[in-house]
Amino acid sequence: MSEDSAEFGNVSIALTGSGGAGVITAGAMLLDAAARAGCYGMFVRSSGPQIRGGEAAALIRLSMQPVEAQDDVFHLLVGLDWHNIERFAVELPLAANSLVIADPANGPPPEVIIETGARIVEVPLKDMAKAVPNGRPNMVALGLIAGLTGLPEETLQAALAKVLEGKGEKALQASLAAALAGLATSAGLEFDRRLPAATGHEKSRWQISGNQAAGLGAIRGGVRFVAAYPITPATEILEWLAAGLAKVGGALVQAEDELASINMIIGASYGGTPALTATSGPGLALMTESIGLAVASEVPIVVIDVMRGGPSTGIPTKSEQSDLNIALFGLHGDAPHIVVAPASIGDCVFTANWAVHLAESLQVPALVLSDQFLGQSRAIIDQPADLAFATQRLTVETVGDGYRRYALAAGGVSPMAIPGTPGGQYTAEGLEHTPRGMPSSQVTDHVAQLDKRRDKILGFDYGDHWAQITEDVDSDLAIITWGSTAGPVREALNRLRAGGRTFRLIVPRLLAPASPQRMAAALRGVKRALVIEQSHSAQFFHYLRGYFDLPCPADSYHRPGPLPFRPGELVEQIANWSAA
Amino acid sequence: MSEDSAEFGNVSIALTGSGGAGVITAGAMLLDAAARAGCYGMFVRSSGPQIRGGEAAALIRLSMQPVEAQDDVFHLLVGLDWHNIERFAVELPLAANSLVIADPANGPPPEVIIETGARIVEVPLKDMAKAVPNGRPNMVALGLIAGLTGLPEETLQAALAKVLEGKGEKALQASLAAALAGLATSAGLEFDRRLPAATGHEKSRWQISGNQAAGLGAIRGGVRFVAAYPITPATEILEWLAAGLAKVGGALVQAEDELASINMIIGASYGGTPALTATSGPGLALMTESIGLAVASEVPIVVIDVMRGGPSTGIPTKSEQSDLNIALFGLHGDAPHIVVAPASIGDCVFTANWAVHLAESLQVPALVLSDQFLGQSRAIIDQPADLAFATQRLTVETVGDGYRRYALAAGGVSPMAIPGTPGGQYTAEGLEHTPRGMPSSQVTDHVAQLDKRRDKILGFDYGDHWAQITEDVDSDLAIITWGSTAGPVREALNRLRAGGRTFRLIVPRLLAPASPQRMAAALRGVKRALVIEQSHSAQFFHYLRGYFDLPCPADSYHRPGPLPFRPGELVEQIANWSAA
Amino acid sequence: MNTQTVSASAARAYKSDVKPVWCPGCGDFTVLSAITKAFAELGLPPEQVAVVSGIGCSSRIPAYLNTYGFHGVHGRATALATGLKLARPDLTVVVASGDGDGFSIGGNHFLHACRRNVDLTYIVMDNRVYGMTKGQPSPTTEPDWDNALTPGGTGLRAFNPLVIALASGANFIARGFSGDPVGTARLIVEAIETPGFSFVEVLSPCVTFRPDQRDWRNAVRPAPVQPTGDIGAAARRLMTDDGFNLGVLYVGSRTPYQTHRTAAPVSPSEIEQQFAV
Amino acid sequence: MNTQTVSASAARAYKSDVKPVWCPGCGDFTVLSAITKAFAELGLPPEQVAVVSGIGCSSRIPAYLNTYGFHGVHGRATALATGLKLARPDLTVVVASGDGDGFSIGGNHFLHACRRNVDLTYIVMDNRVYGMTKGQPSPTTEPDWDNALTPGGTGLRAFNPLVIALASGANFIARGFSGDPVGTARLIVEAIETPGFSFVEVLSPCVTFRPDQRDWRNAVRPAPVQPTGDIGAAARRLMTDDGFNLGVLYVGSRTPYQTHRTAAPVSPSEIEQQFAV
Amino acid sequence: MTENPGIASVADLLAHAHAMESEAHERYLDLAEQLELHRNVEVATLFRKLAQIEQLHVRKILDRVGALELPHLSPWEYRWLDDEAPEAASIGEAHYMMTPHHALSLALRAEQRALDFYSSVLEGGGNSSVQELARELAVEEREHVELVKTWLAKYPEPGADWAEDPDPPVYQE
Ligand SMILES: Cc1ncc(C[n+]2csc(CCOP(=O)(O)OP(=O)(O)O)c2C)c(N)n1
Ligand SMILES: Cc1ncc(C[n+]2csc(CCOP(=O)(O)OP(=O)(O)O)c2C)c(N)n1
Ligand code: SF4
Ligand code: SF4
Ligand SMILES: [Mg+2]
Ligand SMILES: [Mg+2]
Repeated sequence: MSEDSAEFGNVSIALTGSGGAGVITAGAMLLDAAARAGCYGMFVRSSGPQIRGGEAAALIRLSMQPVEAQDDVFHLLVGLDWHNIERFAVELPLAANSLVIADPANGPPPEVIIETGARIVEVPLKDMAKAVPNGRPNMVALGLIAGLTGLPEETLQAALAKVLEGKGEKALQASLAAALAGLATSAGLEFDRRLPAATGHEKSRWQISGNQAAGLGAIRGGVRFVAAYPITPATEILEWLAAGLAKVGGALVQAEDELASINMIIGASYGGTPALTATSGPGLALMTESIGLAVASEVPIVVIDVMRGGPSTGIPTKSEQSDLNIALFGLHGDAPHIVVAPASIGDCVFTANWAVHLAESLQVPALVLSDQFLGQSRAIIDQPADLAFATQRLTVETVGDGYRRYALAAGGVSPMAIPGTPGGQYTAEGLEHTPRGMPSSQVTDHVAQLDKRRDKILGFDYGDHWAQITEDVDSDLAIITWGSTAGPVREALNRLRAGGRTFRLIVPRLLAPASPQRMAAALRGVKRALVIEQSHSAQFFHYLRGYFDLPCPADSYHRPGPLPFRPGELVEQIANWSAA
Repeated sequence: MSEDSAEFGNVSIALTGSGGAGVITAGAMLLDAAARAGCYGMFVRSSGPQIRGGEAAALIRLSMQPVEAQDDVFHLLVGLDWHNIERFAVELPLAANSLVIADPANGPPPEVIIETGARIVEVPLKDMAKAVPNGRPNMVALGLIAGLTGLPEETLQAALAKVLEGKGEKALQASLAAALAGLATSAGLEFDRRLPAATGHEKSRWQISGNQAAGLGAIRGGVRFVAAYPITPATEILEWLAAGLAKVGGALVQAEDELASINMIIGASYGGTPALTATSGPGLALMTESIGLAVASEVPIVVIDVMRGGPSTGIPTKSEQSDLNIALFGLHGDAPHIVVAPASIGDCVFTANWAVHLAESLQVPALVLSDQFLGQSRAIIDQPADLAFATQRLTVETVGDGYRRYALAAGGVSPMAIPGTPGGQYTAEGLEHTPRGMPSSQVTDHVAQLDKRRDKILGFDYGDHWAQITEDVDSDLAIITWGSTAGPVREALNRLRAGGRTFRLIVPRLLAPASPQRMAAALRGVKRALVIEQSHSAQFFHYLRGYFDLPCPADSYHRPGPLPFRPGELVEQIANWSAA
Repeated sequence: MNTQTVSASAARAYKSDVKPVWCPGCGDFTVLSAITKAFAELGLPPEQVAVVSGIGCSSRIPAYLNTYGFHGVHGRATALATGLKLARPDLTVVVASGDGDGFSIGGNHFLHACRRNVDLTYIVMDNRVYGMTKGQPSPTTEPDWDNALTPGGTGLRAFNPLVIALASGANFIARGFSGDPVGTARLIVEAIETPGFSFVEVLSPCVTFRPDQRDWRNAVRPAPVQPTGDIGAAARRLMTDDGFNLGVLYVGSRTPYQTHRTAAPVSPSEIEQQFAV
Repeated sequence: MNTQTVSASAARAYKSDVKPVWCPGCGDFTVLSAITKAFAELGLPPEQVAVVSGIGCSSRIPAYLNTYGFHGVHGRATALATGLKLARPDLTVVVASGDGDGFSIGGNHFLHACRRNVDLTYIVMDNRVYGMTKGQPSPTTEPDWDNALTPGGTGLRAFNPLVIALASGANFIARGFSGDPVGTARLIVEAIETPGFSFVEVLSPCVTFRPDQRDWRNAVRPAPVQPTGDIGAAARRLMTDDGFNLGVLYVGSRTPYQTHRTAAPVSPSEIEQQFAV
Repeated sequence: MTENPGIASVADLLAHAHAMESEAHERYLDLAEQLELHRNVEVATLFRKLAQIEQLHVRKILDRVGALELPHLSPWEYRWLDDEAPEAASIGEAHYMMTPHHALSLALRAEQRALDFYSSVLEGGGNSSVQELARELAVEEREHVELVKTWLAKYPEPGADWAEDPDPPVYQE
């Protein structure tokens, strides 16, 4: 049961092509034009295994409402060519009322397209491009899409001007001419998904990817040192931070491997500089020993894991929520730490910022679980508020004799002497230790320090940030989900509400420490709960069972990547579940 | 409430000293003599932080019954000196009826000893030793203890002869003379813990440490290649295997680090040789990325983690059960694998052997969770049976065209071509792959391979080996525990049974995959369960809650190391719990 | 059919039917064919050869060969191959890596593989960049190469893998160039034939992220002097080498490391006797 | 009070009140006092110094000093110190390790720390054994040293850390001996004073597991030639060095690596502008 | 990289010719496959065509070989003028966006090198039957050169921006 989403004023477009056809650039321009036109939107890229020139698809959804998921179907598919389209077929669901634009120069569309029953219309994109000096088919397609979806010509012009800035006036004119040719053609085509004209909006908007957003959140939080080793799909965080940090007076170092990067940031943070690294599953696995060092020595650090398909090298370019277990439980010994997860692209700003705040306040490693979908998708969002946490690492200014770095302070957070502080000299220690930091294997010291490290994170006031509790907060049916799955779930619930059914939605941002009381409160009055996640082994579901006192029976809907959740799939699952 | 265990015919002895006093050697001789005398026993060593010459304690328990735990109190404490005895005080519980032998040459015993109220008797150990040419106080003490505990003189002689073999006749005679002097003195001392004379026994007995036992189990299982990096408390497994493998035609390689050792064994096993590594928490943390590779590429390997106190470098010389989480959940992505745990020193032979069998049969990594207590304690046990598993890796002999290494075989285990097999050439792959092993990011391949890797380990018949279900199997109160905690729990239950209370005891050896059905069956009829473990955060308890359908309410008794569980502590906890 | 024809298609027989995902023009294509030529020349039965790699464009090579292969994790190929060769001395084991895989994350195993001197052939396709992850600098990258992760360049002196190989004990050290497929094939043949750990760096341009490397063609030259076995002389020479001298640069005579195997293994039950009371 | 006394107690002032757990006779005691002497000589305020280490007997040293310290995990000290120094260029950062910590598990960071040439001083107490874990061979152990883990010896050629340091770019390379505390103190002073990555190997006997090393006293000698700045000559010399030449063996003139810091940082809200629609 | 190929016998020359033509055939096939994978169908088709032509040459050479026993040569024992078999199109010059113009230029250079090789055998003098055969082969090769030239004429050089790919490369692994 996949309910249509036309009523929300939104349209999903796929543009496919290969070998330098330029679908990704055209997609970026389309998103930009839509932003200028006052729309919300999301842009997802998908490509084949080739580094360059392989087949690619630009998947764009535009809407008058904020967009956090891909839609059930694509309303419009424009094929610059059909090479290897089979690879994308499952990623490109089409309905009978979808419109497919095919270039007759490529011969008839492939069987996978035809069998969807979608309406196929031929437009000679290549020929039209040839008719324009230096014209390119992708620009013709862009104009055509803009026209069909109702984006004003001037927004298209502005988008082209921005992206082609620096390519020279000639290139811009050629592209523009091609796009206008496409736009003109669109007039003759029937398409019922035209977006309404925007009425203007109050909040200013941003166009941003989750990886950029996480980088920005880190900088807002005060991070000024980053060491990292490149890995897909986290590298863009690092590339963005390399430039961003340079501007705000920080620095990024490319390390020789993840073992080095995690230790470099521990060193920098020990020196008083808030520090971060970003990686993906394989890199996180290499870091866990030293994250444990940060736990034991109580050095604040932030580690962002942009999850990809696992296990092992897995599927580096696709999303999955399967690093939850390693993030929660991947450290040896009893090693309490923070795990948080952003619930949308925009929320990456907040969550990364908050993670820095928590790490610094609690002198503990904070792991941020983003994923490939959040990280590499680009969205038009309302400008995220800057919460300006009063991030303060508790430090000592002047120290008398006998400074005790690991003193058993109330609340567990003991003031930290930053090197340079006279009299504060101590040795940060990964062995179990006395309050002074001397190695100890005594039971009293072990228990005291274990308690200290646990209590400081259990006792902290995480406020309302611990979860987003939204939709129908009075419903006695609850959906619990996390991370990038929240987006499609939210949309599914909106549709169900339109059908008269209501659900309470709980999206914890704070995954560890487990907060069973907060969860119990959030579930008060709930009769049944459904846990939804993108993992083969239902990691989140089992975690909730193990560490939370769910006051109600809970069921699980989970499946692995690489396909994203679409609202229709979830509408069906949730409806079936609630009917059971 | 700590019930006395005198009725079991057993005695606990501590021998302390420092700076080369030789308490550890004397302890080893005592155990050996007791073994010859037909006793069971256990020998635990404890030392200060110095590498050599620091304070040390030999903790020995002898009994006419198999011994799996330290007793609640020491009945006999012999102090060669009292240096730094405070450090051991909590490890050396004494009761008012304990006997303390103090050498007046060391001055009065320290306050920590006196305040226990134990009976203190002065014996001039040093002077007695001086009276014997080349005599040493530790030998005098040994003779004294043998006498007090009732070990026949000839067993002492044999033990001395064995340990001092190669030191020359003169050294042996000197030691013997000193020991006999001690033995003679014992006659004049009152001590009510004399062991009864053994009546002879049918089963042959072994003297072995858990680390040796694990090494032997591995060799029995067919392991012929080991690569490892030294780490306490796993090093003795490796040192024993270095010599053992050489004899059975295998080899051990010392690697540059744990990243290398885990990959070396993956390489060796890919080549067809069953392979293993052993490490402790910090090393395991470094290995998780590559264990994930073994999961994805379906290469059987065995990894033994001899757990120590955590987090980080923690307490390397003390036991804790806090690596359960990382063993279960420390791999990124959804990476099903085997985790097993031996439930006693003797069971290390079986469990390591079984782990090899499971790894080889299922083409999967098998992790064995031993701990410092099991690993480094030495016990007298009944010779473990050799189960001679029909360990068979499913391989291909001849291959037609188009060999599919990761074929979706029924049951999930697909035959493996060992290099050298003509026509079987394939590439083992850590990326998600097709049945042929070609990289794939397609949803069908991902789901099929995730299912395959899960199903093969879920579908396997683990038989009764999955758990030891003992004691009062009809009781409606169950105790669930694992690993080295099983020993003290068993003894506690024996005492409680003597008091008329019965409990069902479930000690799973197979920790992963979770086997909720087997557990549910084992718990049939149980009204309440108590989960006991040595971890600060109750890892096992939460795991059971999360992954097992416990048909009854479960409570947790957990605490961290470094102190071992003693039966009395558990008797009290269990009695309180069952009364609640 | 005559010998000649056999030999030409013989090389091709070592290729699998999997199509490389590499960018057209990538140097790795030639390395692949040099490897197949070398195997053919040595007449190795494909099932007696295993090619082990890490992660990177270059590390994709095993799947393109018709031998046994292992596409492991990033940076650990030499360790995995060491285990394989020690357990299976009868196999010919070749390790293939990139400059990032081999010298950045894999640096420690490189050091110790050279030192351990197991009979392996280690081929590193050096393009002075991380191709697979889109163009970040590697240890061999020039200090001023501008890129997104280290804008303006790393500022770090490039790593000289041949010197490190020599210093840590490799027994055979050579440099090839993908533009010289025949020469490279020959180096690989010699590397495989030389007992112990043989290291072959192959300059292999990344046309996508380092299009400037198409000019390497003009920079390379055969090493002006003969291979040496004098370690001091080799050290001096390599330390001041500009990275473009091709050929065999050092051949030593260290005995390869092998684990000792007893001629008369006993059964496990025999060694258990030590525990009997 | 005369100057002499001042300086003696000045060195003592760098010691903490924690008593080392080392075995009496261990070379590390002397290294500890050489370090305090060097700090005193340089007049470094203790709070401006951080000593970072890994795991091992030698790595216990930070706690015995009255400076800031970090006792990290096994093998990662140079990486941790690199982050610290880059974030806090005002501090004097010294790294202390053993031969296992530094050259076995830490080998990759050693390579890359040399190459990165951050202004650190790296002191490795080399006893050719893993002391802390009870006597296993390290990379610098002689091939025939018998031990329980590799009975009969590893059979592997000993690793030459000085050559590796040179080959990978260290800017200052010296060897000291714990039996020569004054000479070692002097090397440490020079190492700290020389900008960039300075590597000081100190032969430091393990009296417990390598009692034979008490003989090192008779084996060491001052290096017969002056320190050189010629990398080719240094390579040749070090490659054939027997491991017992003491003194400064190489001093280069590479500029240390520092992360560039902009003179005029902007606020985060300014860089956010790039996202505005 | 010898100046003088020093081909001494017919068998020797045929061995070279055969190796050259088979390498050329395989190289064009490789290039065709690469460009297919990168969805450059036009150029891929062209390379396939060239491969077919070279395959015909291989057959022709084999016909000439007949029962003759050819010497076994290691790859580095061939006396090419350059790094590798002359007729094999340089694989390093391929580009995923290359146009037929580039492909044919590449082919032209390869064919020209083949022609140069035979010419150098001719110039190198020696055995008359070798000379005879070299002449024949050179004639054929010249035909190819001309053929490729006529094809090339149909594809003018594209603009300087032919390799411009508006899309960024893809992150992998
Ligand atoms: C543990 C880990 N860290 C990072 C990565 C990401 N990664 C994949 S390949 C690569 C670099 C490859 O560079 P190189 O070895 O030079 O190969 P090339 O692609 O240039 O041939 C990196 C950093 C990874 N797969 N695993
Ligand atoms: C990840 C990890 N692996 C192994 C160990 C065990 N370990 C501790 S110290 C050490 C070797 C120390 O040798 P070295 O650095 O030479 O120091 P020394 O004790 O000789 O001074 C080892 C292997 C560990 N602590 N962590
Ligand atoms: S990105 Fe570079 S290294 Fe990778 S395949 Fe393309 S050209 Fe080769
Ligand atoms: S074991 Fe060796 S290195 Fe460690 S403290 Fe003792 S003498 Fe020193
Ligand atoms: Mg590279
Ligand atoms: Mg050492």
